[in-house]
Amino acid sequence: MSEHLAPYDSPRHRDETAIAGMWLFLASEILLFGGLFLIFVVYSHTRAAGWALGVRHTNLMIGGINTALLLTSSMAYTLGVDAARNENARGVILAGLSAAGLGVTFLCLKGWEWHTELADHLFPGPGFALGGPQAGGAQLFYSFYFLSTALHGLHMLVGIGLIGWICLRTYRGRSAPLIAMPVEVVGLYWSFVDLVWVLLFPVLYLIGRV
Amino acid sequence: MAPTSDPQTMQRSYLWQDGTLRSWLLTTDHKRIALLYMASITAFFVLGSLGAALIRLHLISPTGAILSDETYSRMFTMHGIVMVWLFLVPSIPVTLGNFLVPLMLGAPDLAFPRLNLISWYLFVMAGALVVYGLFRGGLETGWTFYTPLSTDYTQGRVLPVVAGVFLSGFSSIATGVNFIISIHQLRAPGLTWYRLPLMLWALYATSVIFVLATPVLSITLVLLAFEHVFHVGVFDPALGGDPLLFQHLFWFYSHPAVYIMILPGMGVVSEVVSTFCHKPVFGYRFVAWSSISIAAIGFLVWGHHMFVAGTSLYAAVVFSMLSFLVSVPSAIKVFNWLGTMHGGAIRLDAPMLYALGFIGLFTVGGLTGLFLASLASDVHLTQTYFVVAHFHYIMVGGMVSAYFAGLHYWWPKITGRMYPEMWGRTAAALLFFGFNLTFFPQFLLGYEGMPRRYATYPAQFQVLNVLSSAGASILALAYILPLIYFIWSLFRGARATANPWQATGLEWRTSSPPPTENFIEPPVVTHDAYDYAALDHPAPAPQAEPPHV
Amino acid sequence: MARVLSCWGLLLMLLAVELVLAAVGANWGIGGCAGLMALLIACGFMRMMRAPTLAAIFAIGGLFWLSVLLALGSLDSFTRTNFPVGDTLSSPAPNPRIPPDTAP
Amino acid sequence: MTWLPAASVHAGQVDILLGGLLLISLAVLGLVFGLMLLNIIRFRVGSRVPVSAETVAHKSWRFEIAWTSVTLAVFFALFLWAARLYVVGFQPPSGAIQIYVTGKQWMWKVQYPGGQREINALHVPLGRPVQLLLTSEDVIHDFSIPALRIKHDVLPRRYQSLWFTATQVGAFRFYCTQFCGIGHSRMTGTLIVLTPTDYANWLGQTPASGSLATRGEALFIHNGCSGCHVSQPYSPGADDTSRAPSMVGLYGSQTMGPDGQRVKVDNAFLHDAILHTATVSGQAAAYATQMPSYRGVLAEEDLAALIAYIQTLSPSRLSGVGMSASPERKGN
Repeated sequence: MSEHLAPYDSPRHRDETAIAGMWLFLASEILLFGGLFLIFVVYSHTRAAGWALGVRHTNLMIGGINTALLLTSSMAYTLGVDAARNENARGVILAGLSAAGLGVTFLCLKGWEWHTELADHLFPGPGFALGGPQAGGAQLFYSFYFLSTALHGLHMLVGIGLIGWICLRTYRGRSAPLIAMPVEVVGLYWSFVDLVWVLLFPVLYLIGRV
Repeated sequence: MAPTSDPQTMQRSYLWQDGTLRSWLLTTDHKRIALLYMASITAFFVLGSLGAALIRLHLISPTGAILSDETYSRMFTMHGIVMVWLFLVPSIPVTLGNFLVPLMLGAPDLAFPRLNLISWYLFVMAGALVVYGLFRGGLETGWTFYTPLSTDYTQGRVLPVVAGVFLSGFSSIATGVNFIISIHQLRAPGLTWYRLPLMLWALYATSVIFVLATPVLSITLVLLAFEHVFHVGVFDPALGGDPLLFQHLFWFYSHPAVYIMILPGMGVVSEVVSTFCHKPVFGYRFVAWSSISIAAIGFLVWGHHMFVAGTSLYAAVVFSMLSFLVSVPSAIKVFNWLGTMHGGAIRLDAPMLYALGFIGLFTVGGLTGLFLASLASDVHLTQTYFVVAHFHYIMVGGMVSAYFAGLHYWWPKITGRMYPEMWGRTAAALLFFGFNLTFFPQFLLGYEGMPRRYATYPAQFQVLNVLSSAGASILALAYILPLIYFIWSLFRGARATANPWQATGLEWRTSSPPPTENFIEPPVVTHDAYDYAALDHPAPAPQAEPPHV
Repeated sequence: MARVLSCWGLLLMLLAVELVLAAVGANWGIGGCAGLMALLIACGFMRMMRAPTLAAIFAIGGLFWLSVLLALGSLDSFTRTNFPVGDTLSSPAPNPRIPPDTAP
Repeated sequence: MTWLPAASVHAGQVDILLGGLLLISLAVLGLVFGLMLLNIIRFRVGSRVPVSAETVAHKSWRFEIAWTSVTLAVFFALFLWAARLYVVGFQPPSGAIQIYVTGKQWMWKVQYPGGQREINALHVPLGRPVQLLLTSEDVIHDFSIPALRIKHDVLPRRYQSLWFTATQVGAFRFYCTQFCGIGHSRMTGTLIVLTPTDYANWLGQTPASGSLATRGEALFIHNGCSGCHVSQPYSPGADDTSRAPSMVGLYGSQTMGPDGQRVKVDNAFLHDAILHTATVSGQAAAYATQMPSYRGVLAEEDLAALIAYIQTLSPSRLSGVGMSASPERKGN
């Protein structure tokens, strides 16, 4: 990337452009999850009782632990960004690996959570576990639950892949001066994934629980 | 004043510098990517047009002339999906836009050249998936995919088609990000915002919609695919879900998508009208900001697609009022183009004829839009052929005219060759008349109550349908002609000068076709856009333009 | 470093507050907490304030259009009167879908 | 081609609105094309009139503000006019006759307060408000009556309301206008507006529910017979027999048998004609389409129902059940 600067004037110009580009992409991502949040806004009001019934059956323990894990992971990676600014390659790799590790743990816990939910017949459809007059709303909730967690999980996978790539290129380029920009751009994405979870967590586990 | 494109310029140009297939397929040069895109969307345009031809042929007879109900449904679905997502939405931005944005900015390339190439590959994959789905099994939901028809009641190939449209969305987002960042970051020295050509303002507004509306379509399609696979989901009426929510999400994208299609066309027309009147665009700032406000207000009006869908009265009233608002900036543009013509030195070359056709047809399309924004008249006219005619006036009459205007206008710059002028004018006239003959009768059909998407229809509608089909054959001719003479001009056309139209944009300061790096010497901008005085009488000022190469 | 760590501490604290509020059932409080946490991440981890001005413009643009989507999108649902046919689904009903080709 | 009738007061009002919109559009269109032509004629290269750039630049602001505000004002007036007419649709008068209409791929089932049912036809009295309660059994349909200038989407699991007061006796088409699958264009029917007395008679003569003939009618539509055979005596296209013979008045008439002899159309003939199309192949050349055999498709009880239905289409040949109520009748 550093070999030819065109179409940029200077490395600073290039870095600024890349970071602005990432932000613009994240603005786009806001709207992607925005569509999901519209579903939440509408059904948690028009089908409030059924929706809340669904919320009550999510696993708050795993959800809470996962939130803490993800916050920590984001924090770790941000420390890596700081390290990159100080051209500390070791710091970047260490931060990246711990962030990715926490991310993988998150996904494992999430997978286990899914597994128990599937075993409990909480996947919407003919054999759905919850009965009563609010079963329909609860199934709407669980459609939303599985889709939004899957979509978020997909973003996590992409993020973990990107972090892995950052670690690899930092490891390979130890001798050359470290360029902070890619580290920073990936950091923006990773923190955004965290931010989305911070908003999803109350929607899936908390609001309407009591 | 500028060099003609002698063989030497040709040699050095982006077209011939490295002729291997590999160099084309792995290129990050925005000009080559523009040509790759042009080839792909032309293919899709031909495919979509064939669908249209079959539809019009079928509708000659009230009982349906050639297709079964099923094939007919698949045909108009194919026509809609291919035309909307594989031709109209990408059309001007990815071809002319890709080619011109860096040139107009005075930059060597877009901000993210590799992302640009990736977006083309995404687009091709998207196209392949859609075509696979539509031809291996087909789909009969219409391009709107309304649930629950698309989720539970179709045997069609929903998944590949939806996946294709989903991918094409990512291609759009990539293009949009690239344009916005490029326009912010890569302007040549001296090129302030109010010196930008109006084409760039239009493309900027388009990109805003690309970036902010497309993701909503993506998530909607994901929700749709989920429901199609599991037969359960958030729009499922059996669970108390609301199919109208799907329509809200769908139109949140698909209405602004109309402006994705028309805004770049408006940009092209602003350029063409100014050049062929040899006069600055009247009310430059109004035209520039009207693009932005169309993009912004365009997000607030999607509900007018749903006035009879069962939405609440309040929503309908609010959306109707906002819909009237969005036509104000469009009206501003039309009047400013007319103002530009006033007092100009008008030349009626083919691009100008297409642009004038655009203004006329777009005005008809816009005015009939009033009928559909008005609540009570919309109730009668919506979902009939009136709507079909209305949006074809905007998209074919408007967008395709503008695309052809742009293609003719920038053809010398893109290829270094002139197209045959007489044929160009003939095709422009044919397009205008063929188009009107095809689609004007459909307004009457719509008023009479003929519903859209009908494979068979009551005999009383036959006369108008036959007229429409007759017009379609003229329209087909108007499409085939340019295809032939453009290809001819590649080999036999007169060589173009750097600035054959005496236009002002930065793209005309470099050779035709441009070298790979666009400008041998980075340009510096010292004048407003459309400053013809400076072009006609190059002042011997101290800070004159850098010498032409 | 200290900034990132203190930010992280604050976030964990807010998470705890959220959990407490959830036990009480203060839904709006939870929403406020979540918004605050998102803001903390944007400013603390993503350094929105120190990013190029463009970044802030894009972020605000995204949020603005998100609010348009949520406001106008839910306007209809919140002001609509529905007249359901019969009872809504009262139990995990047998798959309600009928193949489209059965006789009435 | 006949001009679309306006069969209610509301339809007339919508037409006036459309006329207003049309006038405004024509004025704007005339202005745009007129200015375009004038500009081209005056300012074409060769006939150039010198215009100072200064005046143009000065005028710009005032022009922009002027035409923007004029457009806005006109638009707002149009909005109010159209919205007032639209709101009416949400306010059905009390005392309207409530008729249930159910959409289903691909037919309309209509049920009257008295228990009468019919398919793809809707009988209403003149001058009395009628409220349709619309719902769907499957996908989204749309019930559209162009002659009344009204339509509304029909959604599964909820009722939509559509009301009107017909002011013109006659038969008018209604359509499904929301794409609902491959049979979409077959999902049409006829609105029959009767005088109050005729309506009362019609109600009295129509079997209440679940009769053999009603079932036959559903089969007739569902098996695609109605795609070719005309079966609605009052519908606007009732005389269209280009594809296949009309079923109206067929029962009891004389027709050409396979061996060229005249035969009477009775139960046995119809039974055989449906199962073995050769029975009537003597006439096949006269029609655009060839009828497929329904052997193995229709069971015996289906055939009985179908024949019972076809019998009702020849009311004059049956004792008792007369359908001469409608003034629009076109049967032979």
